[in-house]
Amino acid sequence: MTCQCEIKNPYLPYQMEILEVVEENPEKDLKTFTLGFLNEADHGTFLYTPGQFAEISVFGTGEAPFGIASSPTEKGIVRFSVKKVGRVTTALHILEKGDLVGLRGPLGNSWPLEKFAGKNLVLVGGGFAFTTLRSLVCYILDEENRKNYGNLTVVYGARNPGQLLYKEELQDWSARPDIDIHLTIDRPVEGWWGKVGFVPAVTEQVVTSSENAVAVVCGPPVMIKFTLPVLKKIGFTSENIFTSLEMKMKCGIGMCGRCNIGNKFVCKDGPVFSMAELEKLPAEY
Amino acid sequence: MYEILKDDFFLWLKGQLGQKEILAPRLKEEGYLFLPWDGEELELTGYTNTLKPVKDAFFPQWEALIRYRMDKGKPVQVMGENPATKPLILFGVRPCDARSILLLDRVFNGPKYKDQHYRERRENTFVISLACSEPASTCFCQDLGISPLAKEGSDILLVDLGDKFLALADTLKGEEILQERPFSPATPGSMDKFQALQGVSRQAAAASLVPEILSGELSQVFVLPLWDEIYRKCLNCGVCTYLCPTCHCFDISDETTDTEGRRVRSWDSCMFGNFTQHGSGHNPRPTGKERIRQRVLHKFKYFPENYLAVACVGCGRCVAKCPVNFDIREVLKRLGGCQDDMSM
Amino acid sequence: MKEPKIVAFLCNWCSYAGADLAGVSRLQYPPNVRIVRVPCSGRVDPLFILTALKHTDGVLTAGCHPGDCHYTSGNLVARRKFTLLKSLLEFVGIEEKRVQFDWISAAEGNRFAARIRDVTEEVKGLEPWDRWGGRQDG
Amino acid sequence: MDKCIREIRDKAQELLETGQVEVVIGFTAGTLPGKSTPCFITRGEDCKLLVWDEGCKNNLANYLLKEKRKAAIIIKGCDSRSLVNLLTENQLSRDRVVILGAPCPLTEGCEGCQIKSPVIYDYLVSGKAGKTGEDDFHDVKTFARLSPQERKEYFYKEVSKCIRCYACRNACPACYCRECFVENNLPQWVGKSTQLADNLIFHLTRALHVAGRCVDCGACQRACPMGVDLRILNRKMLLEVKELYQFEAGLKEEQELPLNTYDPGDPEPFLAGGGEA
Repeated sequence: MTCQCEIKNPYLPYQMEILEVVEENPEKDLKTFTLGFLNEADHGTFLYTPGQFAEISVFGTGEAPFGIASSPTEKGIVRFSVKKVGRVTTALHILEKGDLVGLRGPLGNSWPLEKFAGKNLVLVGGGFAFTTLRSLVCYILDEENRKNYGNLTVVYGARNPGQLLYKEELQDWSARPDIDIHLTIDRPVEGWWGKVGFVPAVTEQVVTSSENAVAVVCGPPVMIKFTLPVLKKIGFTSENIFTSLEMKMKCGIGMCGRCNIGNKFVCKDGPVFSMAELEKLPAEY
Repeated sequence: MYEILKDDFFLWLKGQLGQKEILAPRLKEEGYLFLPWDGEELELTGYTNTLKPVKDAFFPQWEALIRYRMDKGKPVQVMGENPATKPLILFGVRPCDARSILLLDRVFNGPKYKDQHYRERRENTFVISLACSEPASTCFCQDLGISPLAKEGSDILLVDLGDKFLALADTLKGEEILQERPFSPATPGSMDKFQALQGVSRQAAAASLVPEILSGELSQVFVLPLWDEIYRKCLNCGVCTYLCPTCHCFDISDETTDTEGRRVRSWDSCMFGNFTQHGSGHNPRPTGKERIRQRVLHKFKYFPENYLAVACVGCGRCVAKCPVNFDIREVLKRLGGCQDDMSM
Repeated sequence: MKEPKIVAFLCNWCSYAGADLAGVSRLQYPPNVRIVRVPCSGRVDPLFILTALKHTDGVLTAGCHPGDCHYTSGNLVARRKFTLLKSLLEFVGIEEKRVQFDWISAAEGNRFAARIRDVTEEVKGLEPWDRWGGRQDG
Repeated sequence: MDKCIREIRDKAQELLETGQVEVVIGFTAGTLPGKSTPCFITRGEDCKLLVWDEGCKNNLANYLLKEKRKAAIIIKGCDSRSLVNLLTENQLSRDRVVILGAPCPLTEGCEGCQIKSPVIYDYLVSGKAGKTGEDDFHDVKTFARLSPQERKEYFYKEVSKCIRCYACRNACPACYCRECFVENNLPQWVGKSTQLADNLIFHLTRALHVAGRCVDCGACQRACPMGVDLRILNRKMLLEVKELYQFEAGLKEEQELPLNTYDPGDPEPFLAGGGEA
């Protein structure tokens, strides 16, 4: 007996070409890779929403999950910002324009755009965790989509200017009327034109109302820890604060068993969770 | 209900060899294992269960998922790996293990994601189980409400009635086979015998070992003091998970030479320290305490919440083979005790 | 048999220099050998040798002569490891000639070339190596 | 043994109740016939649960590596040798542990054992250990007489049973590397699958890593769920170390491990022609 229906091998990646590599920081351990589909037709089947992630294959080394930094409104490409940390990321950092990688996904849930519709948005980001927030900002700023959302406030901080991702884009956004963006660094540096101070403090300063608003927080655990009370103070409820979690993942489809927190799989039920959901789970992440 | 003389059954089974591969319990130095059977007499006296669980047949310890070639100057070529799909009969599966297959189905053949390799093997496999008459001292299926005569998960369940087998089907595939010769409808005498056996097993079935507390709030269960105690003797090896018929955690890694590579899935274990360790070195489950808690709660809380069944079938392999006699039954009893403590 | 593949772990200070001398002296030796330069024969973990045998048919490990170690005693400590490795391999039925050791100084280009010739010939003379049971398909 | 276990319980209770230790590591009754199970006792009154019998098979020295509290440990001969090793290798500090030595209750599977009584202790429980045997390495020597082909076939057959659960490694008090070579992924030395090659490399390398430190307690083999004959490899190394370097592990705290040192006159049997040329 043969198989009744066609089941695709969920582990077979799309073939991607590296179109561009941008070094994001002076240490050169943070790079943004822009990938294009080798096979035109694949583009139409890789349909994603901001907040989702995908597994990048470096052939000869292995696979690792990364949040998608591009927005579906940027046609024909998928973009990732990757910090050099382990085996796969080190191998990925050696690759150059023109090299081939694999891409498996999109995986996981996404920022709950349906809950964001008509709302004012406060996005708070820190360090290199800004990737899927960039996706969200680009998506909202798209002409088609902008009218569906209220005010867009962004607070983005890093240790120093060099550690901010997407510097040119941040400049562009700063000049736009339809986004209110506040950049901040930990300590003053000559020539810096933005704010100085930690993200929670800046958030408290620039975000004044939680009315008809939702907040999204992405960054290092310590930043999240101190930002949450600030947002609560401003009036955001746990149901209206969202974040994205990182866990070690392999399969990305809820089978391999390592990324669960309680009965939730970060790969399948996440990576995006509301604080209300996380409060019900143990802090085992 | 059907029946068949034992001799006739083995003749019939032998007759299947032409079209199908048959795996049956064979006694090796280390214990019974499901190994290819080519028709010679099966030695089943003393067979309680196989050393390794039946999951091996659908979810082998390791297998390639994709392959690729990296020739110099050429684009990488990537191919999906096709699992061997020769039709298979699994003979001699115990009811506990048969049930484990249904549990694995929920993981690997879910509504959204389906595992091609698992599913193709599953669809190509016909499961013929043997009901248990003499459970081992480590067996505790009945403490979990599973009958040693249960047919769930088997295409056909055979019950030993001396010189014949009573045969029951749990699937259409199984029913179709039983309707044809050499199987014949069960005689009233055989049915009586079966009923008697069922009565005995029902009597033996104690109250469920899974305590109420596990249906309660996770925040309560998660912080019980017993997690600080029970893990200490655990060696954090993979015996319990690898021999468990329902444990299904796996790793994916690439094996490569200069020009060829394959992406391999291999069993992994939540008992291992690096199972959840991030590339940065951060580990959400850094010690044995978190890992034991994960294993127990995964089986008896998370899995039931996600898939509506306890992920333990009471086969007792982990109890029998743990190097330090970590006994999951004791943990469940102690969890039950915590519940009493709390209600006081 | 097919041409065997040999890996040679050579210490940086003596044996690798010996290989270099063999090269500049235009000494002929079989092309079967792939050289891995290591800081000292003391750096050669038995794991290197066992792993090399997964992909090759023979391994030669060479370092400075005892007494001449750049790090004074690296090769002297290594001797004990090599002794045990060799005896364990022999114990589990691996041919003596498959894993070889030698001391080759920087001045011994000839000795290096001769050693490679010998190892290659000797490995060629053995039953084909199964590379630890060979790669299985799965 | 009755008197023995009474003494153990009394001493353990005293140590806990006088606050000399926070935990006692010993054995309590297990859930399977013939199996006692390691336990960690923190209350004096629980010391009555301690047992000392044929089922006390695990090597408890292993647990001291992870124990952060001040502990008393009840040990037999081979556990004590492992403990000596750990002290020699600076894995333990002597003042964090109170050693309660007791005569070995095991009889089966330890025929050649010569160290039935602890070699290191703070308190020695009275009682007679079983008879010590004569270890002439009969098993190793008999195996060595088989043809190379037979030896290789046997070794391959044994190792092919391995499911890489790492019970052998985790049960072994000499295996305490923070990161084992099998888990190292930069580079990844050993594949994750149970291909024969990876299994062989794992077991050979492990035997070499513990050579000169292995005390032949048998914990690895007892832990193995698949019944792989691991001990023959370790015993071969034991014999070699004893004959070549006159060394037996874990007998004295002050002895230097044979693979950490050398003698200018060490034999070189690994060279072609046995190093004579």
